[in-house]
Amino acid sequence: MAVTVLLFASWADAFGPRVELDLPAGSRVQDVLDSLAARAAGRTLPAPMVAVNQRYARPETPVAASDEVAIIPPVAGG
Amino acid sequence: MAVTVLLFASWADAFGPRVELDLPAGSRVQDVLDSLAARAAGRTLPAPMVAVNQRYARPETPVAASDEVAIIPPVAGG
Amino acid sequence: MRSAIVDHVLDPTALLAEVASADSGASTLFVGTVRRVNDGREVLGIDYSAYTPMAESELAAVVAEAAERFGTAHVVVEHRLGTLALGEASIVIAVSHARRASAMGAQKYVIEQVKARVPIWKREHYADGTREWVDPTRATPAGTPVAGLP
Amino acid sequence: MRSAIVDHVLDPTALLAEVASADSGASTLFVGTVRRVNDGREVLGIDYSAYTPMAESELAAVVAEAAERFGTAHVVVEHRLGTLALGEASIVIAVSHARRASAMGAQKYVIEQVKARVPIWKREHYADGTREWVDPTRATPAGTPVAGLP
Repeated sequence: MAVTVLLFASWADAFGPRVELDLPAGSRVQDVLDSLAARAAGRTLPAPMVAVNQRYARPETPVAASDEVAIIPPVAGG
Repeated sequence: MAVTVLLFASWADAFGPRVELDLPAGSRVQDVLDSLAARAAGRTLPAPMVAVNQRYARPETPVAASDEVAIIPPVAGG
Repeated sequence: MRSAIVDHVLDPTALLAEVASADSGASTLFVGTVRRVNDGREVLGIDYSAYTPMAESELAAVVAEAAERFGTAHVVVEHRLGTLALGEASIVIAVSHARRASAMGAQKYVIEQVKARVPIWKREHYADGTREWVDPTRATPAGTPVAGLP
Repeated sequence: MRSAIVDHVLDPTALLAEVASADSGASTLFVGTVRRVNDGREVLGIDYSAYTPMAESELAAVVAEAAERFGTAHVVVEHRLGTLALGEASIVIAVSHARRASAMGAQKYVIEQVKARVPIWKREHYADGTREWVDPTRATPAGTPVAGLP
């Protein structure tokens, strides 16, 4: 399935603000991270959180093609 | 010696804003309080702090005729 | 740093501007106001009075202590005296600091110390027509004096 | 209560007025500003960006939690995005409450939660011409990435 991933801050600098990943059905948040790591080619980036449909998700949270998945690098608001 | 005592809030309502006390030489803050208590005639007033020359003083602090003595009822600023 | 006992309407915005600094990452403002209900009684207004010269020196000491303890010169406090209506400000505390925790700590230090030791008193006017000096040391309901003369 | 992610200059005075209430005895304002030095480097300005729809919902959740935990509806927060100059405000938090401890507690809760979970990022511009995303989880000096991909 095609999953659209939004990226921000240092992760957007590295991958662009939006990436389409081709993942097997039944994939989880951890699979999204692993897939991006495979593309990272030695770059060091801060460990992110992941949001699914604008809520923080856990590594084992399932991901569907219709979900809005976002990579959330360490936040620095305020 | 004559000692001038300034009073505030509930104590000023009871005694007026200023009282002259006639105290023996060598008197202390506690003697000022005892002298006022003797005039209180059964009134109930909140226990005060005492300032001598605009600084908080203890019961054993000596009082001189030239001192500015003040009765400080419980403060409620802010 | 600066502190003052004043008899005019307070201007929180001016105090916030007074502590502004490009070296500060956080500014805080505390505004104490006359509130409608105290100890279950309806309040119409408050008279604030002070032992003014000592209140000025104690307030200055509190500000200097806060500046020293929390490491910032940007501490400004004004306390108003006189008759205040509902919602009017009696005290404004402005602090700025490089770090937010210190700004908030200094603010808390100032208000707690003011309430503990600066010789200012307030007499509340109640909707039932009575007036009473507020005694924060008294745990019992207003109107029941419990402390006798020493 | 109210929260917003905005792209215009913040107005602390307006937010303070927004939380004013005759039932409140204390109002607090927290203003986060761009400061000159961070981690020993001279800062000229900061770009703030966000995952805006999620930042809006997280900020609204933080405000609702603060209102619930501290018992006041008078909580208003605005966070600004875009390029901010030295001294400009990035966030304003206004709270009022009957009691000062709760007003200060709600203020602290909001800023801590914003910094922990609202998806907003800042990129600092330094006097040496470089720009860098700020990573509060990184304990080492800026410029030394330590966390690899998962």
